[in-house]
Amino acid sequence: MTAASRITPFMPERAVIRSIIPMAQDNTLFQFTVDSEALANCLPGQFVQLWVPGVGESPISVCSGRKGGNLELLVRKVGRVTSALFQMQEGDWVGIRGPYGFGFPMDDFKGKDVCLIAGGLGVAPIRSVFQYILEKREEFGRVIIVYGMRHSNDLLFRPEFKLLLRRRDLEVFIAAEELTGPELPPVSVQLGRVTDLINMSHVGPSFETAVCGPPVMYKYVVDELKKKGVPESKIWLSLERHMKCGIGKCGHCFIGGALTCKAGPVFNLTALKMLPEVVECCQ
Amino acid sequence: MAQSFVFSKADFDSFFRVLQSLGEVSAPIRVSDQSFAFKQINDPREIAWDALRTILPPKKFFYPPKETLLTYKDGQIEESVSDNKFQVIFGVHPCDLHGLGIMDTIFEAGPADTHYLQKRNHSLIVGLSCMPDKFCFCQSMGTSCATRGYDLFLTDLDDDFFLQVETPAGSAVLPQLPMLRPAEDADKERYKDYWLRREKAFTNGFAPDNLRATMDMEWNNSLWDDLGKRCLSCGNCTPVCPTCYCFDLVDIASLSDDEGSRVREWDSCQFVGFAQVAGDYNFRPSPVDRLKFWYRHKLHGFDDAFASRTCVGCGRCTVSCPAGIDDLVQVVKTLQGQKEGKE
Amino acid sequence: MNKESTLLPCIAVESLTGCAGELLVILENLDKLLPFVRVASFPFAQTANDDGPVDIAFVEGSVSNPHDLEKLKKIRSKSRWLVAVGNCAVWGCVQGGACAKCKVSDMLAAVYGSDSQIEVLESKPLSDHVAVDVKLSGCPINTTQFLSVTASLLKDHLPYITHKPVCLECKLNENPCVLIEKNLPCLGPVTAAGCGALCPSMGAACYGCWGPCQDPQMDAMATILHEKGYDPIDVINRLKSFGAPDHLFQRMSFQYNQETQA
Amino acid sequence: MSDKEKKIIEIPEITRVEGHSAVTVEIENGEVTDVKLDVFEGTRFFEQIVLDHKYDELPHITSRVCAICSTGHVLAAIFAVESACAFVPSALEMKFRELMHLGMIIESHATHVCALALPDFLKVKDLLTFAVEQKEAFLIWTNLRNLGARVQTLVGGRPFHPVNLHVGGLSSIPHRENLLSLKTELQAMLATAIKLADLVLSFEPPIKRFSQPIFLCLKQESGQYGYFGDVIVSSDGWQAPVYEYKSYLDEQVVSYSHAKRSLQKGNPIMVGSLARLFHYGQNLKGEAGNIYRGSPLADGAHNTILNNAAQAIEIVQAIERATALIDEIIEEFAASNSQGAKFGYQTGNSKKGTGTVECPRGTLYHYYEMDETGTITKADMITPSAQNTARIELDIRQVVTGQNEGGDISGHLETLVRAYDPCNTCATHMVSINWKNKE
Ligand SMILES: Cc1cc2nc3c(=O)[nH]c(=O)nc-3n(C[C@H](O)[C@H](O)[C@H](O)COP(=O)(O)OP(=O)(O)OC[C@H]3O[C@@H](n4cnc5c(N)ncnc54)[C@H](O)[C@@H]3O)c2cc1C
Ligand code: SF4
Ligand code: SF4
Ligand code: SF4
Repeated sequence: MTAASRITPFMPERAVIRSIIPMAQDNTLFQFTVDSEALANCLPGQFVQLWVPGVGESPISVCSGRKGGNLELLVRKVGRVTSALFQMQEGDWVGIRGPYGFGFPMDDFKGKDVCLIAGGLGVAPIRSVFQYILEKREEFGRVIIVYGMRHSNDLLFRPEFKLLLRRRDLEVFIAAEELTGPELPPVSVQLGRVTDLINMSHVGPSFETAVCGPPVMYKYVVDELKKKGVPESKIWLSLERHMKCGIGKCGHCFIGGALTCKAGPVFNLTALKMLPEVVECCQ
Repeated sequence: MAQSFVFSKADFDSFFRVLQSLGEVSAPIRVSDQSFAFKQINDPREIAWDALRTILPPKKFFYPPKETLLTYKDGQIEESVSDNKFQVIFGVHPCDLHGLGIMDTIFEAGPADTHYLQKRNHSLIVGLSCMPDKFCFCQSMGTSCATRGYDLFLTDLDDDFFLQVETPAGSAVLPQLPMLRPAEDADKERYKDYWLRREKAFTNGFAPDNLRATMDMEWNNSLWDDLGKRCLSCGNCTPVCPTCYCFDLVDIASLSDDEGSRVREWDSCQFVGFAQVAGDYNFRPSPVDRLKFWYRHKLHGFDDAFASRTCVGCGRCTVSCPAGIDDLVQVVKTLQGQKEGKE
Repeated sequence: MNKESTLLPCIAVESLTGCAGELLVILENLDKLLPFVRVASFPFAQTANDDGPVDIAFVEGSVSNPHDLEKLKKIRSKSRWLVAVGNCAVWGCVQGGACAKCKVSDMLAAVYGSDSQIEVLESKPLSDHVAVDVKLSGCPINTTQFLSVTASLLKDHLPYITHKPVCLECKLNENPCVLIEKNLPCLGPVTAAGCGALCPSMGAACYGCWGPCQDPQMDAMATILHEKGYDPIDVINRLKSFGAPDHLFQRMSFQYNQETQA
Repeated sequence: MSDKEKKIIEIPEITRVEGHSAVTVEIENGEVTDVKLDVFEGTRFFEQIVLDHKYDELPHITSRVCAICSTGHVLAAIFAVESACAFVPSALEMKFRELMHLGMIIESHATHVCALALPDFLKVKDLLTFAVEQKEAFLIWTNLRNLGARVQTLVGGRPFHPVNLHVGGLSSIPHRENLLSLKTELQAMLATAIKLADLVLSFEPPIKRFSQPIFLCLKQESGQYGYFGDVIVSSDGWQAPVYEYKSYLDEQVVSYSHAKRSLQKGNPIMVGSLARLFHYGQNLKGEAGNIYRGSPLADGAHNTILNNAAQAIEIVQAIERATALIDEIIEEFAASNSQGAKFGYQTGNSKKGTGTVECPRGTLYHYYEMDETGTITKADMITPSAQNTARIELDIRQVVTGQNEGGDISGHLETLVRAYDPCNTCATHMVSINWKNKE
């Protein structure tokens, strides 16, 4: 079937699994070969609907930020669809549709200082942001990356972060709440919470900040950023909600008054505060 | 400008046959002592003229409770296309016409939902006037007069029907309707008289002006907790609502190796898993959270592209709630601080 | 049936204490399964049964005596996927419901005499004793659900099983609500869907044979039935009859709860 | 084989029967010293389960005794409650109940004859061989049980554990068109049923049994063959109303099994197809009558193994009767006097009632006592399998004694037990006797 005759917005594109790279614990990076321009050029912070035939679809954040490169998705095994994906092999096909949603406002970030804050699996979309930035490093000001996790063996993209930690044009802060298994790479902070890292960093009023992590993290991060003088209008949060369609029809991702899939998943804090039901930063 | 005609009820049979020549005709029929449902009919005598609200609203014709969207076999994905049979939906009242209009907006918004639109575009909607009962409150929601969503509209003038034609699809049927005569001034008087009488016939409702503000202000009213305690989370309020559109997508695997389908099925925001995400984090864990959310969608409206409130005042949820907590009118009045009913 | 039957995935269909309903459903659908599986063991239906490891074991019935338990443990140890089929295996069904209100030793004495040698256990669902991979309720299980669960498991995928209430299916069928219109004690709001809302579609009250839905609002259900004129003890008995576990009732504020427990 | 040897034949689990049972036979010096049919199906205590529930819940709960004869349990419970309340259902209602019951007879018999018993005659070991190598027999079974399932689904809502049958009447009346299409299906399947009966009758019984049991079944009106009634008749010449069942059925608990067994004045009895044909075979009409008259059963043969043949004949009868019944129902529709009396529970005093039906395996008794609000205070159920158990043991004893010449006869014993179609799920814990009175 040619692309032109596709009329249903639910039609996925066939994507072949190019490589499977186990990361830490139940997290694995999947690289896909995709045909369409749209999927090859996803923007940081957008997401796709990943379909395992016979099982179901899951919304997954785009994890790769290099233009025209492979589509990469970092997936945590939590349930039916993700477990089925973990059983697949290189060369198998899945369905992908998207990309959906508004990602981080990269155009607004240009020329400014940027602070990226990730908690746990939240590093997946954040990675797409720093990859994007590093492609055109010169277009951005100071760049801080903050990455916190529960246990030290949860560290994702270990080799990549080892390299980042050595770069002079980035300030990278990594810490775990508990030491389990191997230590974090050298020069990391080792023990601590995301908020401690933010506090340590030189983030300030000039910074645009991008945040992604578990729901419980947001309130503390927002408080900490405000303490550092970051205005609300410069705080961008990527939210997770239950999603079925990704195109603003199924209703699952309604958050107060907006559809996370269409109005988000990245929201500016000023807008979020107007919505009831946003438990992450307003409770 | 809409054209208007009149025909005698004695000619309704032939009018019906013309509709039938266009495609399958569905109309409200009686299914129990208290309930009606839109069903396909072959005989105009089956029509329940006294039906005000059917169990399910006419959205079911374009957005079926269960619908296959895709099938796949041996690596080939195929979209399911509707069979494009033409449907005539007869006897849709103003509230439901508004409901269809809202559904149209939602499914037309990009990317358009072709599954809905294909069926919608292969249909003719014939509206019908009605006299409100004690549950109707479309007047308060501003949906008591049909303004869109229909091709033809019939107003009951005792011995005659007053026929309004709204769309090109409606006009296209006209040549086949020899029983029509253009509406004369006297007919128009009778028509206006009918609708005036109807305006006065409402016994249920509230002052709508401050509704949005009230819903915002009363977000933490203790009334919600009282209602939440009684809520069964059975979800009956959502399938029956003309404007509820939430769905689930599920894969149906087949026993043979590489074959299956993707099906969408109506879902309800009242079910506990609706807003649950991985890690067992639930954004609306208790019945009261979910009930409040639904009330907000209906009476306040979301702040998204379809920013209007979505209740059309049909009263279906009120009559379909086994716990009796979906009495929207009563709830609004309580929130507004009104003590007395509208008398 | 062109594949060598020895290469096919193996299934076992075993039963503990129950009404054999699931065995019957599976037996009746065997013609659909046989091209895809080898039936290693199915004592209800064939003489030659082997004890070897299987890919999927479907187990019907509740654990009601030491023999059941021993058998269940054996099945668990030889199967990759253990599927509890039917209300008995998932919730404990009517015998589980009865154990919730009356001690099993008293029942034994009442039926077989106080000196009975029969060994009994309190009837319990499988997951009270062993790890269960998939729970497919129903009384009896729904054929379509059974086939789709099997299809998923044959591909080593976790199956999708809905836990939404019967009311959803009831409304999708566009039934008049019997709880509202006829004041029948319909348990649809707290019962898991899967049957297609059979009872209300035939104008009768759902009596809960699928077991509870996800997060059932027992308190609200009891209150509403009571308001409709049902005796509080009757209400609780109905809610518990098809194996709804005790913990769903523990925090109930339904005013007569104390009285009925006593 | 040495004469002075103790030999034990053990069949640890009989396959292809419903529920779980084992047979142990002890032979000492060539003499059978002990026969035990051990039903080790788990106990469920139905007489206790139903206590404190309301009368309208009885059909749903007792249905779960056994899937195969769930319709029988549902009807027995309904009959017991209606009889306690002196309620007389309309003629139309009774016709639907009979149709439903015939559906169960077709489905249960087809499954038993084809899937459980036939493999012995056809010598197939597993299902795959059965499906592939005995395709014809396999298809007969599939078609017939589908037919039985369809009848029960149309009237009862699903193939078993019906949801449409209630005390007082059906909750929804099947549509005329659906009944008519069912009739067509029934007619189309008659030939298949006849083929099955011919097939079963063509087998030489592997075991010979000659002592005539005491046959009990429900009394039928003259010239009728049916499954409902409230008087029991016995082949040794007496009859009694079923509510006196305690006076003629004698229940015992045995230490080695979960199933109770019933005797009649100390003698084993037999119920089921064979018993029904013994009493009323001569009333059979149509094709069923023809087959019956051409079979050894008409000459008084009562070898237990012939129970399967009797079941096959009953399938033919059931299909013919169901076909006629649909016509009667449709006539009844046309007469539009379908509005029967409305059931209402008369509160005020306590009630008790007995309900019986001829299930596929024989007479089923339900007995209930209810208080003034309709709550069950006492319950008793006696299943056919419980009534047959003592007879099965006697049969085993006689077969073993008769064939003591060595060789493995456990296969034969299994065949024999299976011929009774014992439904162990029912057999267990169903009989509630008053212990105190027995001492
Ligand atoms: C915008 C967005 C981006 C995401 N990005 C990633 C990512 O990059 N990597 C990653 O591993 N995960 C990501 N997730 C989460 C991921 O979608 C869920 O973990 C996944 O859908 C679970 O599917 P499952 O079938 O394996 O689990 P299930 O078996 O369906 O359920 C397991 C749990 O997940 C919840 N769940 C089910 N469906 C969804 C859903 N659609 N959305 C959220 N929770 C759900 C269930 O309520 C349940 O609690 C993202 C979610 C969103 C909304
Ligand atoms: S909210 Fe209730 S009254 Fe309003 S449109 Fe929906 S069903 Fe009708
Ligand atoms: S009849 Fe029962 S299942 Fe159906 S909507 Fe009413 S309460 Fe729910
Ligand atoms: S409606 Fe309820 S009782 Fe009836 S079959 Fe379904 S789950 Fe069982």
